[in-house]
Amino acid sequence: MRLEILSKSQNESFARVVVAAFVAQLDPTLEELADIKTAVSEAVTNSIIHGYLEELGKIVIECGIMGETLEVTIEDFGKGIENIEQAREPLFTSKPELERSGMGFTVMETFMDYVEIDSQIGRGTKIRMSKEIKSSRD
Amino acid sequence: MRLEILSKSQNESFARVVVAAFVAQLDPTLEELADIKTAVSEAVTNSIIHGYLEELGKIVIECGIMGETLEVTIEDFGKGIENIEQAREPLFTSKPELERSGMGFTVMETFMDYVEIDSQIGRGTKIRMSKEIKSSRD
Amino acid sequence: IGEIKRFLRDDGMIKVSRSMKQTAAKVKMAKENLSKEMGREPTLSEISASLDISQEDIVIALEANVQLEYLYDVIHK
Ligand SMILES: Nc1ncnc2c1ncn2[C@@H]1O[C@H](COP(=O)(O)OP(=O)(O)O)[C@@H](O)[C@H]1O
Ligand SMILES: Nc1ncnc2c1ncn2[C@@H]1O[C@H](COP(=O)(O)OP(=O)(O)O)[C@@H](O)[C@H]1O
Ligand SMILES: [Mg+2]
Ligand SMILES: [Mg+2]
Repeated sequence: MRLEILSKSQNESFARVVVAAFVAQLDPTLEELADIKTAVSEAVTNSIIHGYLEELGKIVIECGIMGETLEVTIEDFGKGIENIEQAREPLFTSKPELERSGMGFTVMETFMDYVEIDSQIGRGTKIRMSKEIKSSRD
Repeated sequence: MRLEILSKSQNESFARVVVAAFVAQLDPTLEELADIKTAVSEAVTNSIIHGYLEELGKIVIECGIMGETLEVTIEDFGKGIENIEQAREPLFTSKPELERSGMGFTVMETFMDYVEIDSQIGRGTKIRMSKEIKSSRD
Repeated sequence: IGEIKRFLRDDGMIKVSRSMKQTAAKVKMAKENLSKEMGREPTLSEISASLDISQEDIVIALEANVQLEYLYDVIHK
């Protein structure tokens, strides 16, 4: 599925439900679902705050299932990331004044099996993540 | 928001949740929520069964809010409807062999405030519906 | 210790479908109680507040419940 939303803060929770409802097909555990929702929140929040600097823009979320693995991509067409290596570092934030923790990417990496960042200055940012839903084996 | 899904039967339930999650912004009652979900189900099922004759195709669902009114459109790019007047009639079905009741459009009209059908043979069908969420007045 | 571990593990392994069924049952009860108290249908946010369950979870639970009821009907027909 493909979902397009505007970068409004209330759409962060909407994006979470949509992804959760999609994942429900794989009959995950509560923990797996919470992990995925948390990772999606971090990526969508990043698009809203860093990608579009709180202005209105489009965020595209795609989900697919490959066997027992969920694949999610979250894309914006905003500012882009200058230094991806640095952005991935725990505690790094370009907005310390907003009391951001700099842990967004670390959280995504912790809760998902795989996280890839694709970004170009002035073009936007695309995060691809995947996670195997182990419980779907039983 | 704009959602693209494939015309698989499990996506009917997914579409219902996504629309319901979107409507949540208007703080509906559970009845209002159920009405909208039922109307969405009928439209999505029609696209799957009649529009694409159970083959794979794309269904696009768009939702917007105007004041206290939800607007939903459900569009497919399938077969199209030959005679819209007739299709709207209660009990009319082109697939009596499938135990279809012919009540899909009647249900949509009953549960929503407004239902518009736009269709072209060989191009597809677009259903626009709206419903005021009265509870958001208090 | 084995018991505790099993308890923890079982807890972590609760399937969403099971927990959603419980949520759906709570939502149904809250809806009825609030309707009586207030003399009108409660809204989603009122049910959410009274149960301390998020609106997102309620929306998903309502759908999960429909599906389970539907499955039940199919199986017991
Ligand atoms: N979608 C994005 N668009 C532009 N910059 C981004 C985006 N996502 C992340 N960044 C950059 O990467 C940094 C680290 O992100 P993150 O780990 O989530 O920490 P935080 O959001 O707390 O700053 C951000 O401070 C920002 O500079
Ligand atoms: N998306 C669609 N594409 C093509 N034909 C459609 C579509 N939706 C409805 N129809 C036509 O309109 C008729 C009436 O639809 P409906 O009232 O839902 O009854 P039913 O689905 O039970 O046949 C259908 O039998 C079909 O011929
Ligand atoms: Mg962040
Ligand atoms: Mg129908």
